[in-house]
Amino acid sequence: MNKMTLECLAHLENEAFIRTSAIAFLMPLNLSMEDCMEIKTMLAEAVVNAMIHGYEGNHEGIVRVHVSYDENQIEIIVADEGCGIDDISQAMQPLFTSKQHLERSGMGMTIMQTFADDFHITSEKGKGTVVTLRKRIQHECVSE
Amino acid sequence: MNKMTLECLAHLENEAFIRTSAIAFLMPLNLSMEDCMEIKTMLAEAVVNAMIHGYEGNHEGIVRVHVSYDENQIEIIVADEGCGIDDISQAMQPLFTSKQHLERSGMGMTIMQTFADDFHITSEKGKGTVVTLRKRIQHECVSE
Amino acid sequence: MKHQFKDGTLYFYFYGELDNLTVCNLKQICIDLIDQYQPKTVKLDFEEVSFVDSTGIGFVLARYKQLQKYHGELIICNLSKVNHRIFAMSGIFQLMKEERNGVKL
Amino acid sequence: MKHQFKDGTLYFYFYGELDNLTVCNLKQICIDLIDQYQPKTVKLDFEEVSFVDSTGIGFVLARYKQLQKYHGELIICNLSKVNHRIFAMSGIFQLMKEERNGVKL
Ligand SMILES: Nc1ncnc2c1ncn2[C@@H]1O[C@H](COP(=O)(O)OP(=O)(O)O)[C@@H](O)[C@H]1O
Ligand SMILES: Nc1ncnc2c1ncn2[C@@H]1O[C@H](COP(=O)(O)OP(=O)(O)O)[C@@H](O)[C@H]1O
Repeated sequence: MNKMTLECLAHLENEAFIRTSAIAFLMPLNLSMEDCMEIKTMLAEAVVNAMIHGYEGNHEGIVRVHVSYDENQIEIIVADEGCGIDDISQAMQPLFTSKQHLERSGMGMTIMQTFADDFHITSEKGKGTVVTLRKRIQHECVSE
Repeated sequence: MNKMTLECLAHLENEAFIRTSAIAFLMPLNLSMEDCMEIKTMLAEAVVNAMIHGYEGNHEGIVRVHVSYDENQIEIIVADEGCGIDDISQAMQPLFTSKQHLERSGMGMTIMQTFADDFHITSEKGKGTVVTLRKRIQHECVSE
Repeated sequence: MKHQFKDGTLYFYFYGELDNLTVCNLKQICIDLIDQYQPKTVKLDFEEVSFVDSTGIGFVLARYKQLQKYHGELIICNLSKVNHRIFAMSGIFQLMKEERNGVKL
Repeated sequence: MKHQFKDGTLYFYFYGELDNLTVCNLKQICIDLIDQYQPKTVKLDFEEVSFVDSTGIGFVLARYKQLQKYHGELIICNLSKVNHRIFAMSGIFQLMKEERNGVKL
């Protein structure tokens, strides 16, 4: 069992750093390329959402990412103390976005839901948003 | 200006993760290979010390790493809440180690002091240790 | 990113990690090139793209809309399996065609 | 890590990041091989080592002491500039020789 927490400013350039760090942290698990890609993508979605929706581009905001694993699953929690989400079920709809002018696709939530084995989100208007993503670890039968 | 904090368990396998993360975080600075190597090495020294001296190999301990930069310098703080250091000036001596049986060289402090432009350490017996490392950023005259 | 204009088609070749920051940095260049050439066809090549997320989908959809002004066609080329899967979630292939190595899928 | 025993010399070739965890994993293997061969000379090759820290110095010093038992000699080979700088801080080259491409420095 292992865990880490990472906090950084809501600079968009920190998004790649968070992806790289999380994958470096999960290295001992020897994940498949596909699992790595899915984890990177989920993280990108959650972190970008915290930065551009939660903090609406305000660089002072702090994004908190918690990653942990045991032999069965990986848990990723991405939290912001930004504006929060008014209507979560609306936010979850594929192609729904409140930031059309920024060329957002509204697919972030759908991608997270598809790639996670377990996905949930809690949010309070004016307080912030917490996204929890879990992924089961596939134990391959290694024949060594 | 940018900053991040990273907390993780005192597993030795997390040391490589911390190095990788810090370098990923500093990516926007376009550091020279040499600066990268020096930063990686200082971090390795400080983090390994926290894990094997501070927590004496106890995996439950939490290592906290804070990295920040502005246009002039990078600051790295590595903190543990481990056993603390009795005699800091003794600990600073080249080749002094309290863990000879683990084949330690006693060179960690010397390496940090050599590679950092500014190095200091505070420690309280039974409370823990905080190492602060600063490195000035060389502004190269880029002719573009 | 590289681009090329040939026989009425404007090609964009992306590479590396096409994440939010990268897309933000490329967006305006693409918008301007499309407005400049007003091409019949735009092909977006993802062969060398190792990472894409929903920001990439938003970018492609926005270029699709931009091209509608000139009645131009948008074609997505050489998506890897995993990138295809991400794009497919959005139903984007209802709106535009996909090619692999110049052959329509 | 690879090793080779030839003409009374035991060679160890290290590669990649020789950090604390890696050294911990290799240590016992090296100790056992030295005890097994009791070689006249041990050469530690760092040509392919992209990272080394004070743990590496401790490891080298400990192998130096281990070899003293057999009156064996320890030689460090092909250190990069940055790795040399780290080793030199410890005064280690007062105790043992350094080689580059088989030539004593
Ligand atoms: N962390 C967050 N804080 C505030 N609002 C959010 C957050 N994450 C998502 N949202 C809201 O949910 C909507 C849908 O999110 P998503 O599916 O990721 O699409 P997109 O990011 O493309 O808009 C966003 O447009 C935004 O209104
Ligand atoms: N974080 C720490 N907590 C407790 N003791 C420490 C810490 N860091 C260093 N020390 C003490 O200082 C000594 C010298 O440290 P260092 O120069 O890094 O050498 P080494 O790690 O090889 O022993 C250590 O042997 C240990 O006794």
